Amino acid sequence: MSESAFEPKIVGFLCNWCSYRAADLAGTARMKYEPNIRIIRVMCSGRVDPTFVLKALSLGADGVMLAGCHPGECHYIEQNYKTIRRFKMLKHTLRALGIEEERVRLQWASAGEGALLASAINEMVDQVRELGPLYWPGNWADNEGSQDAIQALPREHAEAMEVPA
Amino acid sequence: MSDGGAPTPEKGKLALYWAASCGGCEIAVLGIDDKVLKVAEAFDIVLWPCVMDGKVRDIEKMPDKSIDLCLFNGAIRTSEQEYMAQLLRRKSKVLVAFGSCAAEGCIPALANMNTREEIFQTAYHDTPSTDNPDGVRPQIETEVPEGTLHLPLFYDTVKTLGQSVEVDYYLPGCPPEPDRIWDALVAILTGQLPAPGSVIGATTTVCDTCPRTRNEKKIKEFKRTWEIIPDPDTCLLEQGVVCCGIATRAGCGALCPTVGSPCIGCYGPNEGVVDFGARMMTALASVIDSQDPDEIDRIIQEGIPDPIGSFYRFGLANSLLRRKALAHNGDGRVAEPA
Amino acid sequence: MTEKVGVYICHCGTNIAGPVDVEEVARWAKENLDGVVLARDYRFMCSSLGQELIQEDIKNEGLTRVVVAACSPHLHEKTFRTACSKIGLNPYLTQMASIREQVSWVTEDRAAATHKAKMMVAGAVRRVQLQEELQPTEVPVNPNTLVVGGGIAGIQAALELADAGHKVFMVEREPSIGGHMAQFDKTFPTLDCAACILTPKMSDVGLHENIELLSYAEVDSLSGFVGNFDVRVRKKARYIDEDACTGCGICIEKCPKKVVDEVFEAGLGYRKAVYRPFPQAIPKFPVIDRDTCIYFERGTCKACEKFCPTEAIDFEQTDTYLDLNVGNVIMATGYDLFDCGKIPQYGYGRLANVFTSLEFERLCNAAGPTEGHILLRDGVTEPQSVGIIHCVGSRDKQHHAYCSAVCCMSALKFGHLVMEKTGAEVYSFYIDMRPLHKNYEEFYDRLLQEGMHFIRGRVAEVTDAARLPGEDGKLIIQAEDTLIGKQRRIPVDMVILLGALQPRFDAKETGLKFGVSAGLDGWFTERHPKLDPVATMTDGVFIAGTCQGPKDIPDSVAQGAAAAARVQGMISKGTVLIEPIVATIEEARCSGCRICNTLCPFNAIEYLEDKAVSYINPALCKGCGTCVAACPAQAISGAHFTNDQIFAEMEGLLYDVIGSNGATVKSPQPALEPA
Amino acid sequence: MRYGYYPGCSLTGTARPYEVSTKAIAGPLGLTFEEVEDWNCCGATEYMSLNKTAAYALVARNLALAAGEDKPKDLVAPCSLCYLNLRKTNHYMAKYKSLGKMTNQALAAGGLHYTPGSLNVRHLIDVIVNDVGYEALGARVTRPLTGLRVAPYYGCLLVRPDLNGGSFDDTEYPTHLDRLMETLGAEVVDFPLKTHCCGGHMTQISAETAYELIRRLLHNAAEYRADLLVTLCPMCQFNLDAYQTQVNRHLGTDFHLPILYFTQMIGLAMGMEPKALAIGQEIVSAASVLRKIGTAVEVEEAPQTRRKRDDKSLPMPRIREG
Repeated sequence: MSESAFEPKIVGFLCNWCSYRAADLAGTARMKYEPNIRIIRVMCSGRVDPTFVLKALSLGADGVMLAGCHPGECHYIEQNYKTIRRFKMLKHTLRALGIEEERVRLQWASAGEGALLASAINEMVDQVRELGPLYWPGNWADNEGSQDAIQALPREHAEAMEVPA
Repeated sequence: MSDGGAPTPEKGKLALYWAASCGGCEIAVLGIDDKVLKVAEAFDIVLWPCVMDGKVRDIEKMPDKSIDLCLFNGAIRTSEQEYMAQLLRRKSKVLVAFGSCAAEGCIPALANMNTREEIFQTAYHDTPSTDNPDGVRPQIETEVPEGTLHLPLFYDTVKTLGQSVEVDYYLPGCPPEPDRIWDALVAILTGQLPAPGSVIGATTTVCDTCPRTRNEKKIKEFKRTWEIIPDPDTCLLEQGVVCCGIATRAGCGALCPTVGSPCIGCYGPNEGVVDFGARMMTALASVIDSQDPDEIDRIIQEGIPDPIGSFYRFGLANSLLRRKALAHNGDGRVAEPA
Repeated sequence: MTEKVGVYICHCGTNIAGPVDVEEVARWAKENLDGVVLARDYRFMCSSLGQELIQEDIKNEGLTRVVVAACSPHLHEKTFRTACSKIGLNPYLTQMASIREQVSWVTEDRAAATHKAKMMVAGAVRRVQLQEELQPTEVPVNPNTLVVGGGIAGIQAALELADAGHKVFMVEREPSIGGHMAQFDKTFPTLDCAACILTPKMSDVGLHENIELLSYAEVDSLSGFVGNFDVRVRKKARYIDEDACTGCGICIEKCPKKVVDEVFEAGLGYRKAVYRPFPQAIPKFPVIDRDTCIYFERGTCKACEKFCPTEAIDFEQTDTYLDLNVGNVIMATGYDLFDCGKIPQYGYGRLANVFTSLEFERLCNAAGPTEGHILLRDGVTEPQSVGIIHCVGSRDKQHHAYCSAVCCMSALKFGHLVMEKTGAEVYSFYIDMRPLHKNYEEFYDRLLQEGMHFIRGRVAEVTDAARLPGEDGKLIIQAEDTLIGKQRRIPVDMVILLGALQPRFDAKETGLKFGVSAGLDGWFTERHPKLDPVATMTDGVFIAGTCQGPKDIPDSVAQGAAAAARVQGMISKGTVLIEPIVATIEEARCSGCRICNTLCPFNAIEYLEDKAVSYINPALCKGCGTCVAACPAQAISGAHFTNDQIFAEMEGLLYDVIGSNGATVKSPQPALEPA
Repeated sequence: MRYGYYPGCSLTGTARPYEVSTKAIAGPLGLTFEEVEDWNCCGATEYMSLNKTAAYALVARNLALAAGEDKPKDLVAPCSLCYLNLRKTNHYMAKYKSLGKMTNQALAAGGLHYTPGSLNVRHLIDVIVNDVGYEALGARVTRPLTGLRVAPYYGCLLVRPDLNGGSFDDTEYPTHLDRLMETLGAEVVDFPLKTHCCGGHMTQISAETAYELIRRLLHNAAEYRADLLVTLCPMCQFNLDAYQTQVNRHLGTDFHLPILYFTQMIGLAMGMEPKALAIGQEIVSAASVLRKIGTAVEVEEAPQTRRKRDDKSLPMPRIREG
């Protein structure tokens, strides 16, 4: 794929109360932003299981954005603090797996911050575009030459059988 | 079979195979003690390389689905292992991923944190005990006067059995506990089996069988095992020790936590879980007792220096991401989207 | 998949159909997405014709799932759910794709917009097939109500409910109800005497047969859920037997200990160690202040006990606890005044004649420390000039960014009172004048006529450092007059700081106790800023008055009444439906590890010792899903937001990456060559 | 405690007493200052407004020289101007990436590089009140400044601008110097003009303006019956001290207010000899007021603030701590 043609696919998990409403507001205000993000609504950023992020990456997403209410502003009082903790833990692991910082992002956006959310999306899309595709499944799909080697075995066994004991 | 006489028609055929694993699973089979005789009553053993001589070509010649049960332990590290997995899959009615390596990759799969090149570099060049002045490395094909010799291809990424072929049942554990093995054999023999593709085991986690007292959890600091002499009666995790019992499928009887050693997760994830490490990460992070991002960072960085070793010791190959990023995956996509 | 999915793509006039090729999206969905039996595009899906279209298809085509790609679900999810349920399809079997807010309005390129819309439809289609029927549960509502806080908002709410025949428990922290309003002298813009309009309401509360007044008390804990709350109230020891006390006040008269009254008199006056905040206090019983009472300090005195004619003094009294059952809670916990000492350049606490607005209210009040005479701190001199500084701590990023809403009108009121009582010159230093309610602008106009001076500019400092003639012995207010573009120094005798209204010092703690969230600035958050201003995220807990944000008396009263109306609605209905989007723990999978136990701020998760598993009370659960995400055994599932549903949505959204089968790319499996 | 030390031009010139007294008290207080090698001018107040790029590069050179793995992370500047310039450059280079980049390009010409944020720029008084601490300082007081009425004068640059909460005290009404002087035993005047302008370089541009600004400060301090003003900025000290005679002559006043550095006051309280602290080099001599300390000056007992029966006055507000 030529570099100019690469358009990152980013999965966004937005909390129902702040960030999804920020996305609504960005829409109502006709703020244009990059079409690369595809948003999944969750009730709270606290619902975002690290599994979701891993799943998105394993499916081939180039980045994942988590967005929620600002700390101290959660509609469920304090659940987004748990989001911070899990995010930090997850990033710690992703770092060990060699995934670049910019690919997984935690963004606070209150219901009034449509512009902030839009610019954060743009920034992230730019960053990930610069990093290039992640396409994670490619990491394990390339035990190169394995089919040849596997298919050589029965042939060899058949040949070996010809040899007198 | 050379030593068992002609198989009686009603006796089933049993194969046991050993791919990338330590051999512990083989010993675990013997752990069922005299019940092994009952196994012998029920089955003719057609393949068990660890215990008896046998030829792959004999298996190749057997009709498809002529082996009633195959217990396959070990992960898939080489092309030969993958071939055997495919062969035994074809020949067996029931294929069981036996033990952690076959089920989820286990210790061999921690090699997925490195590339084949790095592993070879270490194994054939860098280790102090290596004496290899000519820099010889194993080759897939070697020409000798007598012809061409073949070695299996060493894969970049260790796979689980399930990632290579379709598996009927999984029996987790490193190794599986003898009692659980017997339970599984009984289930298979009596036909009381869960849906194909499922794990034969409990649906709850180690805590369920752990004798320690559990309370509400708030963790200010994670501790490595040598940093603490744990209180004998309280949940280890509450004392800051990273114990994987919360996320690990029950089946062992909480052997490790009972004696003061944290669970390291050998029985794999609970029923329905797609990523063991994610469960550990989220559970531990949720109970960190801080709201200050910097402090949270510190608690994590200092307390869990090796997240892969802590969360994916047994399940890296079976995890959603399976391995560390390969440097060459960055630009070229392997598969173009439709 | 055996589900029959109908997909509806809304044009929304040209809102969607302009930037998105809706016909193409519908065609594509029908051709490419498993489970889709029909896909239509229509001008306005939310119109009754649009809704009928869906209903017809459910009836005639046997649709079992519905996807509407239109605006944000926040706008019309309810519309489509209702339309489906009317024809017998469970409302939770519908799903929306927000292709207006998230696609057509925000994407410039038509091809990109169309592509993104397809992916979002794919996500919704895959998700909806895994959605499950959900039913809300119905629980009865206890008709009793708890009102927390006895200021004007709480008083209004309590009286509305009590007058309608419902039992109300009112809990007030101070010895008397009345709140801040009781401290005020006059009210703007009508200049009614605050006491004259408040005290009748206070005594109504005190005498009402349906109101049980628990003053000098605080809510200790709240548990349960909408319709069925258990409340524990701590009644602080008064050291006065309320049954015996007649409220004659002899104890107060005889008490030898005089202390500064930091609460009611705002630190400007004195009270005794046994006291009633003000003469018209409700209830009439005094309180012995343990911290300052000589008996509690040294073990002697007991003057009050000696003189009490009814032997009502009881030094042995201890705090008592009361357990109540209520169906709803109205929180009217009020505000604190900004600590003006935090802006040291305004001199509060350093310069004697700098006062806060609350202090000035007491100065002006006929029942206050100066009997209503506006005097300097020496208690003798009348000021000849007074400066009023607006926005002290408000509209200030260092302190509170918000506008405190009442200060402009207070300034006008103060200006009027000062001029009326002393004839002094009054200077108001404002940023913007905001007299924005009925008759407020007129009041501003009146003060302009009366000769109050208005200087538009943020005050730099208040100083006693004289520089120019006429400044000696004065307080000099230095400000830039932005209307004339000049620095001005106005020497005055007295400065009044209009401190910001800020959340109660313990608002955060209180919010946690009641399951009410607060914004960054600390005010309690309403369920919806426009359409649901007195409800909170916790069903059955309502907020009224300044605990929700700065507001004046009319607004507080309106909110008190509004909250009461909401509660009455609940009581008359008799039952409530509990939202089925909740988390549940599968007992067989739970190992009782207790990771989840501390995670729920609504205390919905309890640990069942006998079964050694955790349990989620569906009535308390708000469905945030935090515990679902945390469970290491994956024993918790969140209805309508299950892992599988979210994975399916993700696979749909990444349709262009992973193809139609939805499976992660695997290394190909070639057929084995037979040996 | 090790610190990088940036003296700045003033301390090597007009503000010698500041440097002498700083060095005199550093040892006993356990502070080690390592002077930045080959440091250059900070650009003072003017350069920033003439050529921003060059000015930032000029300051950043000092930061680059001061930073390094083996060097202390805290860089101390006793002069408020230097402090502000260093602090501002450190902050803005990080905040505005393009500025950081441009400045580093300029530094690269000299083979230098500075990563913004790698140093903490601190004022000397911040180090003394926060690192040494009031308590430790109080413990070293052997000659309390009892009886001296001191007006603490902070000047305008020490705590302003805030730079995103980077100030170590209130930006409008700082109090640490007040508390420091109290610790030394002095009687502290609540000096309302504590952060007002000393005239800065107006003495060179428009003397009239400067004289008026200086007069206000002196007048107010005199009103409050201060014996002397204590400063922490060479510019403030210089203006108030060196121009006092001119102000008197010009405006017909008769001020005689010595202006000393807080470091000199600390030294005095620690029992050091005035000469060792370069006291005596000031233009308005402090000799007479300093006679107050150490000699048996009667301290007036403050009248008890007991409330009289006929006293109608209202209580003053309680000032909450913190």
